[in-house]
Amino acid sequence: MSTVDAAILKPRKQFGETFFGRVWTGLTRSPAGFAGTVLVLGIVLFSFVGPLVVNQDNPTDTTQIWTEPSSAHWLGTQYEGKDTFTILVNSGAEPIWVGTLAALMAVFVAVVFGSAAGYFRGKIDAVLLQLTDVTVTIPQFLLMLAVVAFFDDIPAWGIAFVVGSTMWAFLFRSIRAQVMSLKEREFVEAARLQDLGTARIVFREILPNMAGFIFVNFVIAVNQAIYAIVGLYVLGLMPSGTPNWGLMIHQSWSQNFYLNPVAMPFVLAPLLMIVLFTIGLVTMGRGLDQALNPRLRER
Amino acid sequence: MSDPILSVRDLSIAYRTGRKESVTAVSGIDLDLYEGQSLALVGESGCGKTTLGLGLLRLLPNLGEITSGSLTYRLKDGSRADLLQMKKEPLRRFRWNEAAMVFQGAMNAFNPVIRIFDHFADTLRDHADGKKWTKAAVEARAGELLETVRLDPDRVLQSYPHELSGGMKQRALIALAIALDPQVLVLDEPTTALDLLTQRSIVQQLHELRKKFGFTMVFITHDLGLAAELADRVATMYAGRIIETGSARDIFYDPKHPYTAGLINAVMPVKGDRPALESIPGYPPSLKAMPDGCAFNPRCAFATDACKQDRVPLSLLTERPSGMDHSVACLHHDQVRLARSATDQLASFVEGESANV
Amino acid sequence: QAKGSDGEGASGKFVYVYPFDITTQHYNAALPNAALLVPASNAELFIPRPAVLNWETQEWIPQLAESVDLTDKTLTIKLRSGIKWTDGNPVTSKDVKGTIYLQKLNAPQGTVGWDQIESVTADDDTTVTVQYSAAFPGVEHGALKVQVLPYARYGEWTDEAEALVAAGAIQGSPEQSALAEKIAAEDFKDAEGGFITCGAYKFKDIGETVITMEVHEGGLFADQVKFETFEIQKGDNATSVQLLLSSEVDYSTQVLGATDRQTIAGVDGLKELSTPGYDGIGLMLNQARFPEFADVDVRKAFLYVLDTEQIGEIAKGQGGYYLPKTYTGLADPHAEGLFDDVELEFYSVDHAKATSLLEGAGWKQESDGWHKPDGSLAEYTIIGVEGWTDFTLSGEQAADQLTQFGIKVAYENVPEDNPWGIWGAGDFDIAVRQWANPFVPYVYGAWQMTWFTDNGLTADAMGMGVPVDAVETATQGTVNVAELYRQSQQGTEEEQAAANKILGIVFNETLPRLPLFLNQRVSYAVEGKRVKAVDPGDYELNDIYFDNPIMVRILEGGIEPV
Amino acid sequence: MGTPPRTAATVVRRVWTSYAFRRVLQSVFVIWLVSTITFLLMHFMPGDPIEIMAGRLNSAGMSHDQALATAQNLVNYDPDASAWGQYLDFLKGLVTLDLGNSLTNPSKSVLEHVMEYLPWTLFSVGAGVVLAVVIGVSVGMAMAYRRGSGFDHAMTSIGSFLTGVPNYILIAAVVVLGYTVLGILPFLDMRGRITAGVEPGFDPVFLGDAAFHAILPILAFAFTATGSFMLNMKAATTEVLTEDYVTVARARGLKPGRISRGYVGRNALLPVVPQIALQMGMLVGGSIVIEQILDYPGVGQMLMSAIADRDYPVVQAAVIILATSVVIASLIVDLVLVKIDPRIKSEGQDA
Amino acid sequence: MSNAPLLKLSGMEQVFETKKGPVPAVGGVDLEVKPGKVLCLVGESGCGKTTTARAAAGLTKPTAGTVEFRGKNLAEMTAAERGQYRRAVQYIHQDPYAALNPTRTVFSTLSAGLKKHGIVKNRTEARAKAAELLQLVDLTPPESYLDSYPHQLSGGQRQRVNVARSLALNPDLLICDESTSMLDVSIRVSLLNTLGRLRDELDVGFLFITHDLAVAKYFAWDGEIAVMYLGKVVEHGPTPEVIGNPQHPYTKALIGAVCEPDPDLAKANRSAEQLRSAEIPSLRDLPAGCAFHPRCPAFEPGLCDAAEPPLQATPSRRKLSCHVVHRDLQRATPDATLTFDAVPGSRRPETESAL
Ligand SMILES: Nc1ncnc2c1ncn2[C@@H]1O[C@H](COP(=O)(O)OP(=O)(O)OP(=O)(O)O)[C@@H](O)[C@H]1O
Ligand SMILES: Nc1ncnc2c1ncn2[C@@H]1O[C@H](COP(=O)(O)OP(=O)(O)OP(=O)(O)O)[C@@H](O)[C@H]1O
Ligand SMILES: [Mg+2]
Ligand SMILES: [Mg+2]
Repeated sequence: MSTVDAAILKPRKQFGETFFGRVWTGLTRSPAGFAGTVLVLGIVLFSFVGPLVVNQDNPTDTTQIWTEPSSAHWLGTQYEGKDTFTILVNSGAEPIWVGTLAALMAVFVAVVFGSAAGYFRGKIDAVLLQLTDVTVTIPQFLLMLAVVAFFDDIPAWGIAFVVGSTMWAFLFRSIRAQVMSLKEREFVEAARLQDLGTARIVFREILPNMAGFIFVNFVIAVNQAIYAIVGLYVLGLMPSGTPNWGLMIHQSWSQNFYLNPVAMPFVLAPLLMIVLFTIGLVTMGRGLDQALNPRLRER
Repeated sequence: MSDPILSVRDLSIAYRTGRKESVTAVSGIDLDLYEGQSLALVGESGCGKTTLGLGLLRLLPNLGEITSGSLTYRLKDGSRADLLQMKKEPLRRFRWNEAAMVFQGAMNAFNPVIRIFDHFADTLRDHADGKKWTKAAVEARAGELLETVRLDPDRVLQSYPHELSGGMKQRALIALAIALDPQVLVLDEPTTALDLLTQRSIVQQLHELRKKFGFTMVFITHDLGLAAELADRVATMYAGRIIETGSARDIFYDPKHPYTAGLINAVMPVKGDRPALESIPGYPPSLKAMPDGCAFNPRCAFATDACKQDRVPLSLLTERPSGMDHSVACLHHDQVRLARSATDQLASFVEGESANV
Repeated sequence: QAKGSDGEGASGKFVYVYPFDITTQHYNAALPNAALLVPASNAELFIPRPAVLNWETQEWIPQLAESVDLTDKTLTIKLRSGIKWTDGNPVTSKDVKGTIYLQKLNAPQGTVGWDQIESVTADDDTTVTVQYSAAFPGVEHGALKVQVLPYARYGEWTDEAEALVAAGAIQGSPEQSALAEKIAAEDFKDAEGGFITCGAYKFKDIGETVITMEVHEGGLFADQVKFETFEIQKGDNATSVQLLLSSEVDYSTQVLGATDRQTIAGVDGLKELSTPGYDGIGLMLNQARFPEFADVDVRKAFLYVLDTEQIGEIAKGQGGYYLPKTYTGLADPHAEGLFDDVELEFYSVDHAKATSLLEGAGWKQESDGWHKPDGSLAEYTIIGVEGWTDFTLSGEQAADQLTQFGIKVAYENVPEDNPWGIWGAGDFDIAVRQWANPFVPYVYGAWQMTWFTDNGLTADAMGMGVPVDAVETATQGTVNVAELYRQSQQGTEEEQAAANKILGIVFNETLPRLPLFLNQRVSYAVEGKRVKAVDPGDYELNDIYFDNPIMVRILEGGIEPV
Repeated sequence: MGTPPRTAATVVRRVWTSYAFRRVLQSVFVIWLVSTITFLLMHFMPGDPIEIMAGRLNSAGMSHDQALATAQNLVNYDPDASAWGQYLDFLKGLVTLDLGNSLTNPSKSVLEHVMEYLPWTLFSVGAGVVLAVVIGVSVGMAMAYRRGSGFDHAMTSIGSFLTGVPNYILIAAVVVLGYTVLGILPFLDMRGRITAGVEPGFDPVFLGDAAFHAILPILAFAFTATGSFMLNMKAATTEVLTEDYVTVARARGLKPGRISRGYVGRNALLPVVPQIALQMGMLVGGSIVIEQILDYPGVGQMLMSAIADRDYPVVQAAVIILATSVVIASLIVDLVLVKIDPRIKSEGQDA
Repeated sequence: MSNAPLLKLSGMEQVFETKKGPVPAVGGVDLEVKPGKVLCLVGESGCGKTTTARAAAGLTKPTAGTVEFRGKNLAEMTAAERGQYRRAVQYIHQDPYAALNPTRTVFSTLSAGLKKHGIVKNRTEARAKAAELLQLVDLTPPESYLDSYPHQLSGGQRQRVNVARSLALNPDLLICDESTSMLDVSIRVSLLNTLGRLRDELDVGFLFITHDLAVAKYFAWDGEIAVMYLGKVVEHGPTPEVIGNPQHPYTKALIGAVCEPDPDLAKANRSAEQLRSAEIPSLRDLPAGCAFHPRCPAFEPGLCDAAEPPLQATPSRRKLSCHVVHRDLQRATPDATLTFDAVPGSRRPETESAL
């Protein structure tokens, strides 16, 4: 055969067609995806970079209790005379990283178990399926309450673990169902006919087809995890060590700040942050879904 | 006979594909259909047959839109009406009563959660015009209809769609289609996805029904065999336009458009010898990037510069009564010949025949 | 139907707020913890006691009793006649006797005032005699403050209790447990006649969020009270703030935070009723875990480091706390007059003094903080309780201040479900804990809290590990605290005073707990809306949860509608 | 083909293989497993009800020993009983529906105790879900019918806002804004479950009053559910609208109302119906936070305090009842689905 | 060598266990495919064509009978032999889109097998080889397809990529399951021509499945056709014979049912014989005797519904399972030659009376 054409050897770059390319397109092209991403990134920056920028010296000052917003205190001060804005800046990091960790865990477990159950079926499948039935039936909060009560000194990653372990079941089912149907798809069979090996089939043929789905679900899972974690704080079940949104809400309620008009910045700020963050995540998820959902894409 | 039952003028249909983009799936269709005629619309997948069929009943999906033209029907009472001007309620009454359609996906033409009986009842009751359709009356009428398509009414009426085989569903749909004695029946690939034997029996029944009721048919298919079987008139579509129309024998024995000829050349006969077949090179154009001039020019062996300039209109080759004229949209129709030897023989026979007409 | 003969003078209504819960609470007043409103401050209005106490004068204010008299070992309770239960029966000595027996049987061993009861007799319809095995000031407290139960309903149990007491059964014995179980299994929710009461008011409507009481014709002081209706709104802190905000309530005993107080500050006619409390917040140093805490100087140094005023300000807010005049372990009202002739150490912030005390004890300050005499770095954790805001804030502030002084102290919360278990077991370095005692109107209550609560000194419940048998002091020599404590309860008036004085001095010298501040009891009233004036009158020093002054005044007719 | 002879064996076989029976059996198994897990969780949880009760008493002025002794009397609990024995008792109680008495309030059986609260939570969750279904389904369908319109975009945003933002956050915001800031929400009058003096009964006054008091919880429950029903219904309807049978129905000249109800709505509801059970389950679980925030005395609040008191029987009973109601809800949905979707039955037998 | 069968199915049966009872999808078929030859399976939907093909491709294990590849029983192969078989036998799925992983480029799809089996050493070689494969199936120039994703290709192009993939491992046998049913006439012809080149130039054997008799005739002209009905082969013989002169009533009906693209022929055809019933019996509840008897126009009570007809050789170079035909053959002179006239409508009618 003659020498190969150089054009053949050089792959055409198709960033828009790779997975991350599509993620990028999904996030930047659709107005919803873009707005969501900006919101999420904004709040992440605010919560992770903010603490490095804002002066962390926030002393108790009994002469400055519940002052109105001013140039010195953008959101006024709280019940100890501390600056509310500084507290707010420090309050986002924990829910966000714990939520992300929990979601990562839930998604990881769901993907591993889900693809194992869906691909191999049989005994593991039956057992896992029954397990999810039960997990889905026990109220999530109850399980978390029990675990939180059980380990009285639970670290943040432990919370992530607990929350994650209550969330995997739903995703497990859809992943399993997807793997089951993908497994029967002809292209998987074609890979088997080429004797490509189970590992390659699962990881290169099946999973990439769910990448979009998994990614979108990860975003949703972060949202749910934040729902759960903040909820635990709101219930006052968590150690009040580091400042965070949930704790602010808990204080607002347990100490009746929400009845005092002067306390509004302190009460509303975490509510607003959570609202914005979750809206950001949801719209981001929608944008991603549009970009990654094969059903929408094939058309 | 002078008055067409349906006349289409300059009909164009577009699909919206984005905020401001749209593609024209069907453009500039002119067509007259006379009472009792059976017209086959043939062409490759995606050429706009279904779109045109849906357009004839103003049934386009949300994103589809008739962008120009007119659609005039002669109604049962003898008056004429432009479908495109009709208001919602008259349009609703028009449908199924004047013109019914049997769909491409007959498998999914029935609501999966209600019984076949309910389908008949719904149709009859919504076109009742004051008549009261009791359960017994519906059963009687539906039974009569199902019997004409050789189905057992007792069983079928009580069944849910999924309990019927594909062929049974297709027959039930045909029965449903004639429930209101429509004048025009549009059939969109009514037998694709069915077995050969089932297909055969349905074709048989369509013949019988036509004989019995004498309705006008528009028969959409990409199976030229079926077209030959059912149609006395054929229109070939390519990229949203009718490029050739004529009597069945004109099209099958003496196609004058290179595309029609290519199609017929590519058909594999079962009977007779095995000819060497050739395909039409290349692929149909994308609706988004239509070539200038004749849409077929990139694939056409006869194409000249002229073909790439302007759209080629249909030109009359042979005039015949009742819209059976043979017309073609090709600048080089005189060079077109069927390649295959077996059909040459048939064609020569037909030439002799047509001289007699 | 209350508008009858007793109607003269009674009109309008008085609204109180209390967090009751009709779905779980019931009408079995023999289970005071779980019965509707029976533990509430307004219980005096419907389930009276023989007498309540005037905390300032330590005198009994007769209620159901016309008079009470403790002579030698005999307590004679003379009941008022003509008082009726809502079921129509008169209130008699039988009711009182039975109730006392039931309480005696159920009282844990070692409870002052109950252990000493030998017999209770109903001499006639209105006379009850209680015979004690020993007598001392305060012994009558338990018997006089029982909430009297109607014999008609509880007689079966009280009779059984009487028999069991006679047979020598004590709390924890199988017979007593059986009876207790029997009682606990009854809720009288469907009982005929509802809740049987004999107070000035009786239940009219029991709603989920509002309970209405009306004047009980024939009830105790029904002729004196000036309000036709007494309404109790269901409400926790948040609700009471809202109710106060909208002036829907006349009196609230909820402990409100600084923010709440600011929230309601503008309400028309709002009145803060503030009385010095009998307890405060302090720190327990675990001597069993850290031997260095046994050194009195170290404990003193710690107290000199702490700015207790700032801690109080943050934890309780302006007006919610006060600093003790003496560091004797007693609230000011109790300490008054006792220590006029002794020189006491007064612990105000003095870092220099703290430094010299620590250095004197062998501690060294180095760049990384204070080191103990053995050279190791001093590092501790203060525990507070999740959800107990005053504890949390006090602990946080204290830890902060100690850390700034150079002693590394962290702060942590423990769950609120069972801190007592943790304290009792001594599972802490330093714990935020009460000092002095709000429940017992007598001085000895403070000593109980200081030396005996959370200081079990047994292997499995070591507590804070402070010795009580032989305590070395500079001025008093080695004293036996346990013995002095017994005297402070059970001695004669003079013996009690003497013991109290010595114990106060010992406290001042050895600081078994570090007292931070005392709680100021604040309750809230709205005047001018429905009620003319809400004023505690002579009972200013009464604790608002025990012998609530406002309720006593209502019964006396001292509080009137506008 | 005649009917096969109906021997007892074939009847048993029929029942055994019937979809409904297997579904019920599976539900029973799930309930047992959930109960067991709850039992284990409760028993390995640190803290002992007596100690906790003692602490309560202790904080009310008794010494620790005294408090402990009193608590032992008050709390009907034997900490030394073997876990296995307790488990067997528990199972027996489960079967005989006698789950014992509350530890902290022994005058009531736990079932009675739980039933004091459960109806209110079920009422508010149920009303919330009904509201959500009604709004979600109709708006969702309208969105699909007007896909791409301004209405669709606006509703899609609202829908994802509602699904995305935690319901307790939303309701908290409603309270703060409505009560504290604007002063238009009669939050104070909404306390509790009914207004004093309103007699319970099945009459409009009582139901109206109960609804008034439950407005906030109902709203909170409806928030999330409405959003998800809206979006799901839109997706389902959009899908159904592309189905051939809808086009055929239009071609048949059926009346628009009939098409939207009998053809579009009915089929689009099929995938949404299972969501109802799912939502119910999640909302009942989420009631813990909602009721805490709104101070609504439902089962969520009761659970929180029972857990704090380590009132094991109550917690167990509550969890089992909740789990059972979730299981039953999904069972009902499945059985209903078989009824409304004739295809399932044959699939269930085939696969 | 060319006459030793590549693939041999003997007595192959496949019974699926379902909740409603066993489904004998294939009930004992014997087939052979030789190198460079085509064996075409035709029959109505559900008759077991795909099931047979899947067993032949080793995707399912037959419940009875054997599948042999180059004389070796599939069930008894060693791992190494199985690997060889895997590569030598490729299966082309019916749906060209479903068979391609939407997340992989054409190059990635083509090269996976090449890399896995060490046919190429590095990326350069892989791309060169992949380009070569694309050229083989007329996807030129290859560089404009290599980096495309399936959704960027048309149906015909996808179908060709599938073929190219199956050729990547230099197979000896291709199993094509309805490979052309979704394609338009002109694309169908071009794909069949491509496959025909492989057959003729590379000596690849084909098990070719279709329900379209015209396609069967066109592609398997030099090979054989096996007609299946309800899991059994009812007629099997050289293509021109079977199509031109069908003998089994079922085959006759099939061929009679074809619509020819010829209006005059069609008119003449209208009177074609009707089957006795349009309903296909359920596999779960097969009729006794000949499975076709409830529909068969030649049905003779007592004969056809009694015993199952065996697949027997006939003098006219084919095997057939029909009681009636066999009986008639035995009665008639053994050397009777059947002509095309026996096929209804296989010729244009002589008279114009139909017009
Ligand atoms: N809803 C739609 N939106 C956008 N484009 C559409 C839509 N429906 C059809 N089209 C396009 O319009 C053209 C004509 O489609 P149509 O369904 O009429 O073709 P057809 O001739 O019926 O094809 P087939 O033989 O495959 O049924 C095609 O290119 C198709 O992609
Ligand atoms: N996994 C399975 N379980 C149960 N029955 C099956 C299974 N696979 C196929 N069948 C049944 O076996 C029969 C033969 O199926 P097969 O797919 O082989 O038919 P086919 O001839 O390929 O039909 P088509 O032309 O429709 O592709 C059918 O009745 C089918 O329902
Ligand atoms: Mg079409
Ligand atoms: Mg098949």
